[in-house]
Amino acid sequence: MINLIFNLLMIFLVITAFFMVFTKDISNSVIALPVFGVILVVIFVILQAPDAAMAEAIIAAGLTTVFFVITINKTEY
Amino acid sequence: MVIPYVVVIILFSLGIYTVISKKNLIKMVIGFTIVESSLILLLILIGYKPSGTAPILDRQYEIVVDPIPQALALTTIIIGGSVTAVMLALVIKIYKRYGTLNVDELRKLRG
Amino acid sequence: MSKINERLKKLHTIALVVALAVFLLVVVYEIHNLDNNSKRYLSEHYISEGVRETGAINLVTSVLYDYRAFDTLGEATVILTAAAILSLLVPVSKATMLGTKFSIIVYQTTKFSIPFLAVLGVHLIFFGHLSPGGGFVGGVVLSIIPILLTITYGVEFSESKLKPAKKKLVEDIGAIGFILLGLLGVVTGSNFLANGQANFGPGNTGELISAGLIPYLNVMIGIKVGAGLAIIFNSLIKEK
Amino acid sequence: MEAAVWVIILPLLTAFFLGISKLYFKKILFPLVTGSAIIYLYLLISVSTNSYPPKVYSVGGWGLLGINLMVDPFAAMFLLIIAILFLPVILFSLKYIKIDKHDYFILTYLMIGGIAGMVLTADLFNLYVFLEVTSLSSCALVAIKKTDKAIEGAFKYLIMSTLGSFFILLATILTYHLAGTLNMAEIALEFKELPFKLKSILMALFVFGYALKIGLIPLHAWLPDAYEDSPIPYNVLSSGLVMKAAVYALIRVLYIIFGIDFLSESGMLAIGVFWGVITFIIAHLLAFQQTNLNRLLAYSSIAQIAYITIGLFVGTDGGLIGGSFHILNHAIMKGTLFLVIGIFYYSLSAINIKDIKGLGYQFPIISFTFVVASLSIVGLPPFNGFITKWLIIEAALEAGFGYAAFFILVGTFLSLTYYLKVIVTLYTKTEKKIVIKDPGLSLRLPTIFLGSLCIVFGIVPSLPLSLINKIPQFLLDHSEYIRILLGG
Repeated sequence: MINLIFNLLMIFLVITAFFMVFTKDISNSVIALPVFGVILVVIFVILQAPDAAMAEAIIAAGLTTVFFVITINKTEY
Repeated sequence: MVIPYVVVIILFSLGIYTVISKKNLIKMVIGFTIVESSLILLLILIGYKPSGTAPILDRQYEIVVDPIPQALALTTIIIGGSVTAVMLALVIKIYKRYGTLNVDELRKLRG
Repeated sequence: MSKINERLKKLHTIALVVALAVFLLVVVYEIHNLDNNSKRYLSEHYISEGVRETGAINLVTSVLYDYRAFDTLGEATVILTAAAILSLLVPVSKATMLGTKFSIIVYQTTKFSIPFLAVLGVHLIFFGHLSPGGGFVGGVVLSIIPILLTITYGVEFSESKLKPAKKKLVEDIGAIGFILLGLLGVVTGSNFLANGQANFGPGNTGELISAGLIPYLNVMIGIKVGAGLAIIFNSLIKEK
Repeated sequence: MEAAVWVIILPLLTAFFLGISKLYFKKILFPLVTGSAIIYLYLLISVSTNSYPPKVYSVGGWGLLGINLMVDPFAAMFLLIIAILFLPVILFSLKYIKIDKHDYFILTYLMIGGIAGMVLTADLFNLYVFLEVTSLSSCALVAIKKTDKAIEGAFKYLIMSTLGSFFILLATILTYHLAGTLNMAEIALEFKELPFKLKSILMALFVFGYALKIGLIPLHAWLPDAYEDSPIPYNVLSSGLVMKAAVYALIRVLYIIFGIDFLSESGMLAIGVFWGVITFIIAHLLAFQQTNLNRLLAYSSIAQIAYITIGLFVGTDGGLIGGSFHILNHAIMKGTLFLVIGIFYYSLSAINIKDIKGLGYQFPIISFTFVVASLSIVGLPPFNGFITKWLIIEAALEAGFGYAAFFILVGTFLSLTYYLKVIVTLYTKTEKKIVIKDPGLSLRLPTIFLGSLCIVFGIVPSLPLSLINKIPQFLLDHSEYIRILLGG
């Protein structure tokens, strides 16, 4: 069961990444970034890596998205 | 199972493609985030043992997941986060100076 | 004419990336059918001896803060460099935060959530060697407090509460503290950054004050990461 | 052997204390910087002199379980370069840097700490972490002037160097997956029975990653822009140390982990020499058209680093000695050239070649140093550049790369042309230029010191050669290095 969920998440990860890269509007791709991060966090939990999941959740999905939002805010894109 | 490794390769190549070919600077930094996330995923995948448990040994487990890649993944996440922050600061500075984020226009403006 | 060489350039990059992907697929394929004897004796040693040698239950923390503590020092330097760059790029002038007026609910909830964030951050830092978490994650949670203040109340208010000079001082104290704790190993005759080896009283594992220096190293890194990321965030907000 | 760790910690500690002094005790910048520079000089010399039987220092006392630092003649030679370059640059920048003095010194000390870490470590992931520290802080130093070109150059530099870091990180992860450890000696032993195709692919990843960092031809676009508007003392350290540290790390990884016989068998040596030859020819041609002095020296740096890669990739004792000695020489020669241009920029804000017309008569000593340094970088007999170029040519001929030796001679004439162009403009007679700020003794002394070293090492090459001759013993057949690192 876990393997099925794991493989589904992997496919969903790739779909989010493609969406992030190939949308025209920048704010769409920045909004997709935390989705990408959260899926990665769930994958790390399935792979028995709690430390990395926590760090990924806070830094890569959390703070990096905030920095991107500030950049979009400052450059009025 | 080979699907995870194939996904890592797809993400790595996608990220490199974004960095090379995308015109918008922010899209380029997003490409870096994708490449970095794929490398962290590869790190965790390497350390995983089927039916292993997390490396917290409050009591004895028979199969424990390899702790070294997780420590390296933590370090890579932090380094990636700091480098992304610096890149975005420079992107804002470039936008304030040249008024555009498009790489081609930048090249024309710079002359 | 430019349409064609535009198309050509795009084709060129796609071909390049596809070649890279095929190259990596060959690597993975080669590794995969060789994978029968993937040697892991170093991590076998960490798993079997880790708790006894370093006293920390969380093996990732024992790897990060004892076996390979030098990596953590290098990495804390990366955060300090990023914070130094961003405070360098921002002119000292007035902040140009695009402040928005929030409703009363937002102000109240941030006031309520700050103590919980503080407790969570401190817990993650202190229990780093017992449960997942540790200096980095706890530090980032602690840095969310000034970030929340900046977003809701604006930069001036959060700067008046936590002056940037104070944050820079806290960051440097954390970094210097980490190195001084490392030098503690040298003073007691063993090598730099040695705490498991120089048996600083590993205590009985599982309790809070155990695993020798690891909790104190965690605190130092927590302070440093917290202050560093707060500086990074405020500099990005204030950038004109 | 505590000194090996102190070589890395002291710059980091100084940077942290400078961070505090920026806030509360602003005035102690001068004593803190010069004091730690002098202590650091003593430390470097004490470490690099007793490095003959290479010593291993395990951080944290864990032996092969943790991270080890290794001081062997190759590392000792590099520490010698840091010792020679560091004090003059600090003295020069104390007067040269006006704004953001504290930030500049914090970042410089972090960069030096990162370089020392890269040079000494014998652990693959630790090498990546210190590589990241070095490239992040040197990208910050490029952007310190906050002008349009500086910000643009810093962004381009950060993009390319992070791209390079990703390939190096990918290779490090795969190496850990295959070898199970991160200690270079154990990896070398594990890699002995790896299949040929896999080993060459991993090597290709490492070489591609480091080529981005070194700036070999197709991947060099970021280098001249990074040098254009960055502070001159940083240019000295960057072309003298940062690029060389990337070459050093590449050679350390290739020779120790993959071993010389695999390198020659897989044809990597031939590819490396060929890549070097192409790089320095194109770099010389590009340098010929430059008008901006900084960009001209940047292209010349790319060419000189190509000579070093040729020397190190020839794969014989002579090649290694020639290449390593050229690292030392180039750091000194290029350092002198940049410092002279720094003086001209400081006193007359001269940027292009035509701005320094006729300065030969206003600054006689400095212009003479410029002539000495440019003649030695071209490789004319009495100076140190000639000796190392001759050693590299000799090694290339001996190892059968005749075409490389021939092209090096061609390159010598190419570089002679554009350096002569600068020297000629220096000594053409024009009306006297008004000097805005007089460069005091503290700017001239370091330049003359480095310029005199060009002559000293030219006439008495045995001085550094006594150390450099011992390099191939621990680099060429890596079994000696591995025996010591494994606690032999």
